[in-house]
Amino acid sequence: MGVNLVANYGEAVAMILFVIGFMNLLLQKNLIKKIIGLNIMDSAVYLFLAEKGYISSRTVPIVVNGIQDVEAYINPIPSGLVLTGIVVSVSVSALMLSLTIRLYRRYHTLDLDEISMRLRKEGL
Amino acid sequence: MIMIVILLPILAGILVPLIPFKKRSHMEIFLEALVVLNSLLVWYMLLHRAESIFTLANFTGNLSISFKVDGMSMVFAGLVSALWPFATLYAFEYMTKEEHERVFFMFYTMTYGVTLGISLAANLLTMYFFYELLTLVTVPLVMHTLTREAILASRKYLYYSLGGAAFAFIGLIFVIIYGSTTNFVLGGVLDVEKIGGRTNILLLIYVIAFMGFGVKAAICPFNSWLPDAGVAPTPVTALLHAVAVVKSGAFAIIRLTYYSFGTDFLKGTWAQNVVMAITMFTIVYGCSRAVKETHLKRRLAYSTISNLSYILFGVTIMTPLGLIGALSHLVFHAVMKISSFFCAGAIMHQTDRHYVHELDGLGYKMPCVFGIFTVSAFALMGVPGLSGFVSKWNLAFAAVESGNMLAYGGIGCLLISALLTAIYMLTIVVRAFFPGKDFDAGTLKGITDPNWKMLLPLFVFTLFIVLFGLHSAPIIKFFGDVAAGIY
Amino acid sequence: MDFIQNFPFFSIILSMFSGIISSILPGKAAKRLNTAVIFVAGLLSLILLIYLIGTGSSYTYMMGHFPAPWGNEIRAGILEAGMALFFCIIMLLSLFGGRKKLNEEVEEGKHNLYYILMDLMLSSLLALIYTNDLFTAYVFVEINTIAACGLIMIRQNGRTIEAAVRYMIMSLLGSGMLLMGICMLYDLTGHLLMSNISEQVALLAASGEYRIPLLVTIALMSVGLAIKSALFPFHAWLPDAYGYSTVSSAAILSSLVSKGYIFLLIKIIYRVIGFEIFDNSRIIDVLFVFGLMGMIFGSLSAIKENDIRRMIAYSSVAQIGYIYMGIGMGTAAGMAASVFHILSHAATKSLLFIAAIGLTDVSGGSRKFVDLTGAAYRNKWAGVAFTVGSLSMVGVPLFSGFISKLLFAQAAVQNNGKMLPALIVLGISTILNAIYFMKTVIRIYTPANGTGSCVTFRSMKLYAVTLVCFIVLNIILGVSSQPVVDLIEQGLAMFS
Amino acid sequence: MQYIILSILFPIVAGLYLLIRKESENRKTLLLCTGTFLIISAVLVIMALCLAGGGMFTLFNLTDKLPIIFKIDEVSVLFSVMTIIIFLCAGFFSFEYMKHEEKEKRYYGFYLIVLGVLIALCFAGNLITFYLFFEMLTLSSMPLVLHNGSREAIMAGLKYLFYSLCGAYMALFGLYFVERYGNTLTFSAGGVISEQAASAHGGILLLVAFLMLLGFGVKAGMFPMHAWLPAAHPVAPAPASAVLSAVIVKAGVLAIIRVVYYIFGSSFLKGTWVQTTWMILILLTIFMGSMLAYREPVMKKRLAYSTVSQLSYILFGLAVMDAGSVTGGLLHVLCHGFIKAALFLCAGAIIYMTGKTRVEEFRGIGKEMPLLLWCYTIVSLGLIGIPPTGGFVSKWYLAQGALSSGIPVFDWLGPVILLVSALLTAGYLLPVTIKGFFPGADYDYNSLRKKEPSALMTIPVLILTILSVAIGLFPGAVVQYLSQMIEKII
Repeated sequence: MGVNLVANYGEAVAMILFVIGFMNLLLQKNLIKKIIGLNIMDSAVYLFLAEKGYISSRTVPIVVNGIQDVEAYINPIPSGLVLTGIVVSVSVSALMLSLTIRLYRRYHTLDLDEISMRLRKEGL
Repeated sequence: MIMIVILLPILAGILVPLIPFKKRSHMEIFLEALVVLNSLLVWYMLLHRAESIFTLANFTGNLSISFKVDGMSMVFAGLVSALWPFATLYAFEYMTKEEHERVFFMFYTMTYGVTLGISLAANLLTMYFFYELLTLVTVPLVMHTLTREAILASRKYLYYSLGGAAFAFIGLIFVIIYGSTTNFVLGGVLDVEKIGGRTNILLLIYVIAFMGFGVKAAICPFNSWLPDAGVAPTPVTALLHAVAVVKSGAFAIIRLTYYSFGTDFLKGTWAQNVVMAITMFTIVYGCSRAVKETHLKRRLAYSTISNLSYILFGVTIMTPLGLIGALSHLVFHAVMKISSFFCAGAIMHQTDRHYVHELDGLGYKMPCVFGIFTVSAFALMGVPGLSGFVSKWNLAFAAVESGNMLAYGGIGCLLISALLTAIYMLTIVVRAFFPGKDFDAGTLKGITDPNWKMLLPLFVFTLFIVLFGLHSAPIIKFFGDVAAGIY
Repeated sequence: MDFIQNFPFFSIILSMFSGIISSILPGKAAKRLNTAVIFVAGLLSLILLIYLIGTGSSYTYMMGHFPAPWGNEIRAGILEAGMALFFCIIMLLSLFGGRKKLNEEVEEGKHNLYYILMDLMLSSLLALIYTNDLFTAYVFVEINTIAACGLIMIRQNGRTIEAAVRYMIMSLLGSGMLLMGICMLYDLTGHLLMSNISEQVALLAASGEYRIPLLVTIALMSVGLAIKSALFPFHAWLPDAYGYSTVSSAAILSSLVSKGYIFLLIKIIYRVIGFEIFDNSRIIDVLFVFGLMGMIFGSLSAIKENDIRRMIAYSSVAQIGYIYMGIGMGTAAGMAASVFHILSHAATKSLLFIAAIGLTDVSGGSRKFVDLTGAAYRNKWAGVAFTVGSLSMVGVPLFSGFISKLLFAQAAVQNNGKMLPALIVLGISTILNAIYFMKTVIRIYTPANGTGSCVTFRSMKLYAVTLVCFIVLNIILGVSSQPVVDLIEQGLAMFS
Repeated sequence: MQYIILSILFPIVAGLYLLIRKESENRKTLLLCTGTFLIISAVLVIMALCLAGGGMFTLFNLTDKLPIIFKIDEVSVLFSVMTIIIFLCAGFFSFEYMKHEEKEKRYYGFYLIVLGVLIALCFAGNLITFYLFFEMLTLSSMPLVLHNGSREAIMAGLKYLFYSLCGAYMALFGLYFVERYGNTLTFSAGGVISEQAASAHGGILLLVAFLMLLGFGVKAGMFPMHAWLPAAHPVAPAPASAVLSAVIVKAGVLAIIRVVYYIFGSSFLKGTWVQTTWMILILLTIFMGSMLAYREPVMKKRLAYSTVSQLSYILFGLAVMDAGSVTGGLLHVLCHGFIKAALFLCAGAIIYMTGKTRVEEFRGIGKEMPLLLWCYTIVSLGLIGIPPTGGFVSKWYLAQGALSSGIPVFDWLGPVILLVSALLTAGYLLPVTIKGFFPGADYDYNSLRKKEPSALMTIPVLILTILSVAIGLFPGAVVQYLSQMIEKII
């Protein structure tokens, strides 16, 4: 077990990061911190993917000087996935941030629970 | 044919608010004619009944909406269709004092069709379907007065009935899954090898389903909706909450016990004892509450509760004799209770008195009504020579015959409740006829018997009561054939 | 290969592009475009459905002619086509029903945005239905989330934004877990196409290695999707989101969005992990239990609720509980029941939302029960519609709700272990449904001495027609459910 | 057999006619019809007894298993004769007495109905018929009890009603089982319980028998459920209470005779726990009844208590199930009937003339109405059991039967208790005589006026007195007649 952990330290770290991000996103009161958590989570996933995708002593699958045989390159798909993921997460974070700004404009706080409290008071 | 008799009243009911009647009397004629016609059709159909099953529509898989006329349906449909025209006649007179009667008559007539649907259903699913429908069409009748307590009562009624149906539904499912066929067959349809080792689960399910249907039959502890529903206009309380609705609960239980699960499967099991104990308790409970109750209609409602459990007690004996007893009480109690309710209704209509202690001395002002009330009271007590005695006799006979100790106890309960019945009915009679020395008749100026529309049904019912009481052999024989599965 | 096989791809791409185009169109045009697109998509899926029933087998469709395992694929079977068709219908009807309200609630400038989001929503839903590639599924899940978020907050007020944020957070958690699951699965199998993955997974399971990672993956994916579809413990965001957004959004969210995720989950269960493996994992029991709890607690909070929209919202928590219970039974029958309930609930719930809005409008815009007294007399159509919806929810025969109840119960009986709890809870939750829905029905049919404007048919043609369509849909599902159920079973058979 | 029907239906129909006919002003006509009705029904009964013969006769069937049967046997004769005599006397007495009561019409109506029902009870040929008329008796005699409509009267009436119904239902419980395990419901001397039934279901049958005894015992004022009797009898008008406590309670006795000797059969019950418990209850009742009567100041209440204890004499005779005792019991039925009727009528007359109800007010009453008080004295002696009155004979047979029965303990305990209660009887009846005839020194004779009641009142009392004495003087015929029947049943 321990051996595996040491061997695949990348994945282990990714997992730990993922959990950290997840917990932040779940438990933080402050919206900004939530978003940070979100980003940590996503990056953890990308780290995981990248770690998986990388095979030591191989190069990126970009043709420079003539095509060598397949053994020379790493699998490009994980990297592709990472890119897609990043795009998604960027858009999502952007949306979150815009929402946060709206809320802040209205209620001058970033604490979600407090906002809900106010809303109940408004009885809206 | 079956569809006609079911749909005709429903359509008629829907038409009532749409047709612009010139006068009220037109509507009366229209409705009465329709109801009578329908009843005639029903009787014709029962007498020339077709053996075949008529399937209307298919639900999923082997489940279908289908109808058939067998012995049980003959009993129930016959009963309902015999009572309805009179009740309608009575309703015309009674409703003169109430508002927006169009709506009332609409649902009132629709209920007729739905009740027939229950009685003619050929399988559990169809019955369940009409059973739910019955709840829905009767709710508006309960909340008719739209007073606060009417609303509350109807809510309660709705919750109880739908809830009960929900549990009955479970039983339905099991019958569908474990039954060899979904249609009703006397003696049960359960498929033994399908059941395998699951006997206890099925028994449990039976008890649950019994309770579920029992809600409409107002078994304890699910009975509190019935007295509350008494806020409805009296024709409703009389016909629906003494006959159609509650009896369909009992009817459903008979179907469940004799035609779906089968007595061979249930007899002698713990399930039988449980349900029998429940009915026995309810018998006594209902009566004692009735004794405590001072509101006339509520008192009668409680008495209904206990009498319904007479029927169920007969059912839970789970022998053909028990079924005979149950059927006879199902029919006879219907007549007795509807006539006593109509008396109560007549009293309210004529005098606006609702409590027992207000009835002093009325017996001399409304001799017909109270005479009839007295007769029905005696009948409910089970005085020999009146119909009540016969049905009780059959029930007790079945109980003795079954040789089940618990059933012996049941006889005891029957008699205790008979005594209590005497108490709560005769106190009314005595008050009405012997108001006591210090009573001045001046307070009753101008109170008279109601007109023929109200009296005719009453007299007819009384006639039935005495007739069945004195010469019940043929009808009992018929029940016997039904219980023996001849029809 | 037949030309018809392109239809799924067409419908997805069509809706997506129409979204893009709409961004430069004015509101009216966007509206028309959107309607047209939904209509066309529906038409296409209908044709596809007929075609598939004809061929009687599903097919996979390579995007850009890259063969597996590299290319991205679409797969269409009867179930997919049927779902797509149904979603289109519901979406169209919900939009019609809520259009009037939308014009009041959303300022003119934002209309085209709304329809853009709608287009995106449609495309993402279709993609979720059709795609054969897990990662594509993930991407569209996110798009779906974003679109839904937009739909919630298109109507600007504090509640909606807050609801949007909560929704966002929850679904981000969900999608995060989903993504993680997908990645691990990819790690284990080296594939992203469902069909290939399932082969590998079957091998793994057979060889018995990587048992725990596989379990974790299953857990991550199913829990993630459960969160996104507001299964009981994760439903905090739902009442606000459904209760305060504009009505068509609410209808679409409750009846389509969450259902899309559930459909994806079912797809993953069948086509990725494989039914047996999933059945053997503990996860299924977890889903089952959460489903049961959802059925109870959803209804309970609905009873406590004093606001009709929120009440309906809570009731959908309960209904989703039903669906998960069916999935959790781990039998084909249970799964079929769940799929059927997806349909019937979609039909009923959007009906309820739209009817409710009609009722609240004639009650001075208030959603408190007190003010709703007698609303059914002021707006007859809405009253009838609401009654029908409620009856269907309570499970009265003739309406779709009864059939799904029936199917659930039958499925339950076939599973010894889970039979009694399922049945009992089914019974109880029926009672609870009866309590809160019937309470409302009685309330709206209790004549109010107060005033309140009566609306005429003329003033709301579209609305009334929509309601009628919904009712008809409901009754069709309720009365002649057999063909539908058969289709569902065929479709599920095609899955594996 | 048409006579039987007539003799039953005629009084009932006549009564109903009286009930529904217009409230007529002049009493004469009312009394006239009533009187004629009474006489006619008496005649009919006599004809029925003479002409109908012993044949059984089915009226019709309630259900296929439950026929309504009538048949005349010795017991019927005994009871019906007594009934008709007492009803005649009390009826004519009430013509005078009812002057100061209202609603006479109703009174006479129910009076006749009760008569008819009682006759029917006497002629009933099977248990179901009996039960039918037993219930009717309760329902139709209740109005007599609550006639004067005062609060307590109504309460007493209801009490009477519910006690009797309760008893009736206990009996009904048994009825079901008898119907199941017996060969038939028809009364047949020696019982209808077949051997194997008795052996197979002995336990339940005994229980049932006990319940039936208890149930019918209610009407006969037996111990656990006697409370209605002292409440109901006094509040009724005097003639009504005479009828009640002389005849109607006898219906209970009749019922018990039927149950014990014609349904279960003495052989089945003899020596069982049922007999023992039953006897204990009876003896308790006897003692308690006389004790309470002794301590009771109000005259009619006192008589009511005495009824309680006297009835149990009869029951004791039946319970011993020995030829002698049964003879005694049946004799006592007659004696007690006449005597108690006479006593109540006397009390009624006194109340009617003087309005005095409590015993201590009766001082010097003998001076005012000597004839009446003489009758009173004679019948009281009869009740106490001093020869040569009827009471002596019956008690003699009772005691002798008990002694010869050979039941452990009871064979001596019974007679002892009989003696004790006889003493008590003397104790509660004779003071009236003494006070009445010997008011004492301080009684002023100046204010004395003769208040002898009118012939309508005195003659019935006289007749009853003479009858009670006659039985005492010439018991032979009756005993002869009874013995041949007792042959059959024991």
